Amino acid sequence: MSEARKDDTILEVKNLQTVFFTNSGLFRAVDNVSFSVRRGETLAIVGESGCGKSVTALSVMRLVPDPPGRVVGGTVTLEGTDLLSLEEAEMRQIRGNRISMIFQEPMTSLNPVMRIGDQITEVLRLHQEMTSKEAWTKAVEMLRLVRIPEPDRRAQEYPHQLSGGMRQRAMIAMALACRPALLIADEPTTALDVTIQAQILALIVDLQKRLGTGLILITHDLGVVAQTAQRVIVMYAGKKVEEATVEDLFENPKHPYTRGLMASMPAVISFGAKTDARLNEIPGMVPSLTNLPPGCAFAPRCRLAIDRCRAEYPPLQEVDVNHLAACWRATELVGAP
Amino acid sequence: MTDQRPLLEVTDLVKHYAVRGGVLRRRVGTVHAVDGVSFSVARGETLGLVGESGCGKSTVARSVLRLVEPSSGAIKLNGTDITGLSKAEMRPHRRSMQIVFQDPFASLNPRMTAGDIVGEPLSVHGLATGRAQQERVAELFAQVGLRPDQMKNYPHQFSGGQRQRICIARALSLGPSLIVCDEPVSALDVSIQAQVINLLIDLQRKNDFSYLFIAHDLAVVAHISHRVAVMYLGRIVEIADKTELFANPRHPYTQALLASVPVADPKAKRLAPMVDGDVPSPINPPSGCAFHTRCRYVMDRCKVERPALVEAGEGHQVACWLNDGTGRPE
Amino acid sequence: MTTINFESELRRAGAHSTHGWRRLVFLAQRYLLGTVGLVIMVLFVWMAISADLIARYDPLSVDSAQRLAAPSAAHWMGTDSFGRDVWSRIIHGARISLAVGIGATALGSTIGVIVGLVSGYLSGWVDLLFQRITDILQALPLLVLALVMTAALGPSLPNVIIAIAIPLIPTVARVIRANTLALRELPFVEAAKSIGMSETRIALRHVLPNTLAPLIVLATAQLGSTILTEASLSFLGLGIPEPYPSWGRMLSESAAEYVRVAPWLVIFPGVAISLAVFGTNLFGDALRDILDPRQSG
Amino acid sequence: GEPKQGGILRVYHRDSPGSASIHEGATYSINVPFMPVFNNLVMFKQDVAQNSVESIVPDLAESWAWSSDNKKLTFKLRQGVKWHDGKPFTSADVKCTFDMLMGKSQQKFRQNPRKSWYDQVNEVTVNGDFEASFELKRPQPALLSLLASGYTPVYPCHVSPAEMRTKPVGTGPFKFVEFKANESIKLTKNPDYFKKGLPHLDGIEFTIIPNRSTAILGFVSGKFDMTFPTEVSIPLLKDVKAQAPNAVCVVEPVNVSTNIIVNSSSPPFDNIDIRRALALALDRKAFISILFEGQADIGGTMLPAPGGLWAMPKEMLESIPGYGPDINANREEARKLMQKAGYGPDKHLSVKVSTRNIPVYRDPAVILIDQMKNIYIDGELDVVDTAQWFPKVARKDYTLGLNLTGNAVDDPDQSFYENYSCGSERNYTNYCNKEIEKLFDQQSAETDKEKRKKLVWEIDKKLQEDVARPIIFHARQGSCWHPYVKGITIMVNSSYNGYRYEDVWMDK
Amino acid sequence: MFAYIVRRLALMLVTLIGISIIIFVLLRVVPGNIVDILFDAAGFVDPTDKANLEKELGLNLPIYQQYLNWIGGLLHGDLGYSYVSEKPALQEILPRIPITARLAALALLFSASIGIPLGVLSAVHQGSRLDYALRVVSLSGLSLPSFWLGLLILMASVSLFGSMPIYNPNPKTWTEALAIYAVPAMAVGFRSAALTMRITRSSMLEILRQDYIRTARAKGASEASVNYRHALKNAILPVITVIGIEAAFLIGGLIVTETVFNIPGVARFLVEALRWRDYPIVQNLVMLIAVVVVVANFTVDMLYAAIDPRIRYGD
Ligand SMILES: Nc1ncnc2c1ncn2[C@@H]1O[C@H](COP(=O)(O)OP(=O)(O)OP(=O)(O)O)[C@@H](O)[C@H]1O
Ligand SMILES: Nc1ncnc2c1ncn2[C@@H]1O[C@H](COP(=O)(O)OP(=O)(O)OP(=O)(O)O)[C@@H](O)[C@H]1O
Ligand SMILES: [Mg+2]
Ligand SMILES: [Mg+2]
Repeated sequence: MSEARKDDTILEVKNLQTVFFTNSGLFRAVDNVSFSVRRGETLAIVGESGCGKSVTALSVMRLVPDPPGRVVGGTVTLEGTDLLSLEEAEMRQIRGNRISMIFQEPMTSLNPVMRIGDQITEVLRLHQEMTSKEAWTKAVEMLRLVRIPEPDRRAQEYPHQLSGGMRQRAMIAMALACRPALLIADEPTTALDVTIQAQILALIVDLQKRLGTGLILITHDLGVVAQTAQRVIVMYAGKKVEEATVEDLFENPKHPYTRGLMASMPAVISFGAKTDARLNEIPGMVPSLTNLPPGCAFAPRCRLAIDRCRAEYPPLQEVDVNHLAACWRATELVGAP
Repeated sequence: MTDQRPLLEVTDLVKHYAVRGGVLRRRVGTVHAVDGVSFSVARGETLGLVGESGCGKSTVARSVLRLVEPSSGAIKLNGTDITGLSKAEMRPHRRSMQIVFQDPFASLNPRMTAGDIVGEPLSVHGLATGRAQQERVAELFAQVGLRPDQMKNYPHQFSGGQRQRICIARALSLGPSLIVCDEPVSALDVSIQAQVINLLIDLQRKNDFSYLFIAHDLAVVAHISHRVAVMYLGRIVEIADKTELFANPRHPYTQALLASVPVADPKAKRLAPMVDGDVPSPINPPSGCAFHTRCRYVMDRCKVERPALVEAGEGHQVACWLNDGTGRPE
Repeated sequence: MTTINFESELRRAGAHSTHGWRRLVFLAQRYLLGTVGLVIMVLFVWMAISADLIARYDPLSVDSAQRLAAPSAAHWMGTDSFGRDVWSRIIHGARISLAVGIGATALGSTIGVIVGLVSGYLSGWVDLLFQRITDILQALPLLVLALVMTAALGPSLPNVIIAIAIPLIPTVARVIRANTLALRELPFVEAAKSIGMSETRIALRHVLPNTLAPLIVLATAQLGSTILTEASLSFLGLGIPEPYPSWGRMLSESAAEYVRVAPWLVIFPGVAISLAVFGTNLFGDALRDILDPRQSG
Repeated sequence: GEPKQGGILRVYHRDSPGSASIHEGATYSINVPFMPVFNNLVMFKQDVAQNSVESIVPDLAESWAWSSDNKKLTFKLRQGVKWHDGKPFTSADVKCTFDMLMGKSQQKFRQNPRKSWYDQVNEVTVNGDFEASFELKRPQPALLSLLASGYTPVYPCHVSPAEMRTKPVGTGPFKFVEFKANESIKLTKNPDYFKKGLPHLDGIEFTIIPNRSTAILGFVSGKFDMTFPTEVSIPLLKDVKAQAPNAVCVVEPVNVSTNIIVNSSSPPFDNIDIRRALALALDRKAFISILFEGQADIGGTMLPAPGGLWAMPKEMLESIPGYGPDINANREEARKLMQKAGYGPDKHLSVKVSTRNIPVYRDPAVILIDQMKNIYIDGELDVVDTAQWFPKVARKDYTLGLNLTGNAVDDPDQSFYENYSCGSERNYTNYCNKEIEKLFDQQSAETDKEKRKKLVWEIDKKLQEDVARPIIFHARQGSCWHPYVKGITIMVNSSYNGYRYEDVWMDK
Repeated sequence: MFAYIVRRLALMLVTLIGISIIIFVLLRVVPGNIVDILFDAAGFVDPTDKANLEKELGLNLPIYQQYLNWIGGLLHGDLGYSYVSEKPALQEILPRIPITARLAALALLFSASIGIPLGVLSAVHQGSRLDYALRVVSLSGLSLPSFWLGLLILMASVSLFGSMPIYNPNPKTWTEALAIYAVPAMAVGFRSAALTMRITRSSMLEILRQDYIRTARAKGASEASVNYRHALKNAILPVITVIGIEAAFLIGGLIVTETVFNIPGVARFLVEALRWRDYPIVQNLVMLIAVVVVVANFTVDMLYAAIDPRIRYGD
């Protein structure tokens, strides 16, 4: 990474390793993952369910449930501070203040017995010197900012009185209340309808621009990635398998998994496609994180796999300008799938 | 296709759920879950049904199978009206239609082996028992791409995609002519989704049965369906041949829906929400056209008069007042 | 960052023992208290079953020469005021107390399950009626009901079991009903319906087996409380009558007169009751944790 | 020293008596708290432990006299006595009381358990306000003893039986204050008591504590001055002495016999051999050592000496089958009898032993069952709820029953007629022997005490030999009080007669 | 909400009527009545006297007539007369209510104030030694027969202090007054405290796994705030339910405790009345208890609604 970039890097994650000790064995949920986020930038993390996206985010927040989880290696540097070496009390000063997180399930992520306003007020009062009155005013203002109609009334209401979309807006309001340097949005729209999803994504991107916040957007929807992110990392079985700018990734995916994903997604407007046309499928199933094969985790499902793939894990290498991929045969793969 | 007698014909299907309250648990309100839906599915055809959460898709599916009793309307299967049939009279018809649910895990009894699950319909209908049943189940397993030795495993020992295959095998066991798929791939991993869709397509090709395919993912629906119906708040607002619908969406809601789908192409235009606000409650659906609260082309008439689903050319039906009741061509 | 011993962490999480015997050993270590509870329960059940073999004397045999003998080699737990061997009585008492505990729990649970299943499955007026019945049973306090029942039926072993079982019904019925209601909505039940399965068969084959886990947990907890209820009934003079040596009666009768003169008459039955209840509860706790899927990890 | 005045005597009560009416009750749970409210015509002298004709002293009657034919007993009544409500006491009250007991008056008791005491009384007559006479069908010297019992208070004419059950009015040393069921009974000093200077106490307070352990702890910790009389079991007595070493405790017979009622009207106990075998199988010493640590007495129907006045001499007693000291020999004989009746080691006789579900009944039954094993009888305990016991016994719905018989007065008339005469309601076994019946009357009319005694012994022996109602033992019970309580005498041959408490005082 | 309350009240009424019928029939099915018992005390039965007495007490009427008489009386506030004491049943029952009420309230207070904090502590430190210790203690609370616990307390206090806290209608000092209620209340409350603790613990563990707890942590809230401000308020809901159900069980515990500590409350009176087959007392007491239990359940539901904004009954 060049010097110029380093200045506005907010988050730098290096060789992050998070494991779960479970009765079915050791889950290397996050294995040697590195990435960084710059001010105002959107980094998307994609991958299938269980590949470690959420755990990566939780590791950054230091919210991995322990037991059974533990961050066992790597560094997480936020604005120059190594988060992993902080005292818990110091870390609390950072959470909700410098980094915020929006979770997957807007239905369950709000405390059902607290008023919306109180939940936003809480984060303000935790991190900023404010009277409760000021905080409440600020909270209402935040609700207005996320375009909740009648914010005064809504602030007085409880989560169950809000629709899913409004709850997710409230979550966003809460996350951005202290103007954090970094916002992590973990599949913020998966539980929502398409039309609402479009509203929420547009809102997040808009606010991020206005506040200059760095954004990590976790999703499994390549469409969402294409529409929102600047840079993308692709994860498979706990490892980062590819990283590129969004344009580069879509034009020239270098990892067979990424290519497979893109090919297996039905295009929305399949005007010409014959209705009974089969999709390109990735054969096999997502591997369990316990008994990973010695070589590339994707090898068993990969059409291009060679013996080497099965024997040796391919290191992440720069296969193109600012384009990293972990595949022995990355260079052979050119162009859109 | 069109000249064929439809396999399934649904006319004016209405399902209201009572919202009870008050001292005597009297009905104090009504959820208009499905409010006058008509469509038909031809033999070998896939009808896609899309719409936002809570618009009544599952209710339609359940009503078709008589898992819930429709409030009114007629459901004809192979020309027989099954709405009024008793449980016993219904049983033979059950063999002609089956359902696959969204959540493959919850659809499988955790305390039964996969083999028993798939074999159960056979014993219920007395089609095969003992060895014969075993063999038939093994065949079904092979058809959906599972190994017969997995028959003695329990659901939790399968991956999501495999579980959905078990569900499909169970649905196939009775040799149905119609399979209702209620969001069969929504709970699956992206890379598995394609496998299941391919399986469904393959099976249809082989057995020539019809699907009523429900999903909220337009891309999936677009891929698998021949025709697509778009639902909004208990009603079908547009129904057309797939190609026609996506090329020529006429209802503003269909247009908004299409516009909201993120395109997997960074160069395509950025997301711009076409509609504001939330889906209204089906307990108190808005007057007139239910979409008028969110429609950017709303007219006075929309607020008072409900547009009927009318022919707008070439099997393309739409319920919108715009352009003399033909919707707004893009 | 402190170094982490992966091996020991994994062992603690039970990673090496996922199946069969090793899993059992792991669970036994992981839920040590539960294992202790299970051991206690097994021990008592074994005592009850083989009472005739391990009892060293006839529990009813009176011996005026051996009155109130302190614990000794001949009488491990001493003798009571009738000269009866306390150890033998405790062992035979296990039969009675377990008969009451298991009998009442089984009876109450069975009826409760039927009521709950029917009520949850056949909503409508049946449900309404059954719910009112459970309401009524619930509003009649357990001991009061047991008191009236034993007064009505006479204090014999089966009657005490019935009297203690009846108040258990509403709790079980409620749990089963709630579960049934939840299960009824699950797709696999709908799937069974869609293949044309009869309602009864669905209830028995799909719904009932899936209510077993909460039922077992509930039943172990109730097992303990029934033993205590019997003891309380004994204290109020309405428990299992002589000559059966129920722990409750042994304790409550000796407590009055012999606590100082012959403390062993009070200590041993007291310990037996508490241990049995303690054991079932410990085991029930562990069972709940094991059977609760969310507790894994 | 001189009695001190004042103070409230605090006693715990063993249970909540059903009513306050002594005449309607048959348990000393009523006598103890309510005897202080009343007076009798005559009473057993309260500080003489052994009740006898000699210890009878005037109470409401100043004097009494038998007519020459011994068929009329006349009482001169005390004048100027007032009921607690202020009304004067007269001979009318005496007549009312006994008419009611004989079932002759309009007013009726709910139940009248001692009606049979007055079977020989023809009529009670009055002569003026202060003389009353009992006219008898035949001489019955024991009548005077019956009148002296705590069970025979004089009730006021002007108070209905119903009121007497809830708010008793008497002439006695203490006035009734309140009776809260399950809680307490309170009495206060009657300042107008006709015996001058009495009572010494300001009042008596009974706290009802059915739970024995709690009650004893209460006494030990000083919450009570005295235990409920004769309610402390022998094992508990040790406990009390250990915790309150200064407490005064006595153990006395209570004149309650524990016996077996045998249903001789149906098989198998219609067979006299089996009845005999049962009698021979009893090891009375074992009962006594287990239940009383040796502190109880063996005897026949009448209370054994030294407490009892009518007890058979030892030699005579031991000549009765089953009373002999060689238990093994007795049982050998019993087994022979059983074999004769067709039972043996291979063919046991199964019987139910019915009894109440109360320890004093149940415990001896347990021992009885154990002892019967020796003679090929397998007993099974059948405990019966109190409410069902009498209906069951009355229906003859039992084979063997374990029963307690309390004798209010240590006099053969009371126990023989009540329990053994043909047709008596309390003769549960329906034992009926016309010859013995004659002997009953003979002893009853006998005025010579020594002659009467001989007759009584003979009857008693005969009753035991017939195995009418085998007597197992006569219980003794303990009573304790703190040393500062003075003037308590526990009677040695009755547990119903000694609770007037007028001369009890506290040295505090 | 109003409609809901009306509906609940109607259901409560149905329940109470059901109970009244059950207890009424049950009592009359029990063999033996007051008359038998009175004659039992006398030692023999005179059939005419018995018939007279049964007539006097109205026991000879057909059972439905007796029932209607009772209910009719109840509606006019006339509970009938006690067979034993022959006083109005109301007069017998009324003075005992405050005694038991005080005891029950103290026991509940004890159980909540000990059980809830310890339950939270145990859940927050799940798996620690403290957790184990608390769990074992709470289990022992559930394993001890309550009469035995009561007797132990009494014996200990006599040995240690030479005096004991049994009931006294006119306590002399303030401390004595407290002791005579607080000690027995503790004896009863120990069991429910143990139960409350366990429920609190498992409920807390459940809640601590919820997403919104993670949200609270992500906001930077302190552990204390997470546990008490966010978790406890949610976790308390099932605890309230259990405390409500405990109200019914408490009566059972009170019967035993009132016996051991010789407290002349409602519970012991009930047992005593049952022994005497004193129908008017038993029936009315059972109804009283039923009303308390039903009202307790109702209160719990209302409390639930007050705490949990998601529950708005009836709309
Ligand atoms: N609390 C936990 N206990 C044990 N394993 C866990 C836990 N949380 C996560 N894991 C494991 O870590 C792996 C990564 O999980 P993670 O939640 O990060 O996946 P994800 O990529 O966010 O998936 P999704 O798209 O479903 O949210 C999973 O395989 C999961 O099994
Ligand atoms: N049993 C029921 N009782 C009352 N209302 C119901 C019931 N089932 C469904 N509804 C309501 O009917 C409406 C339609 O529900 P339905 O499940 O058919 O929607 P859907 O389109 O399948 O939604 P989703 O995409 O979330 O599955 C919803 O508002 C729902 O709340
Ligand atoms: Mg995730
Ligand atoms: Mg649905």
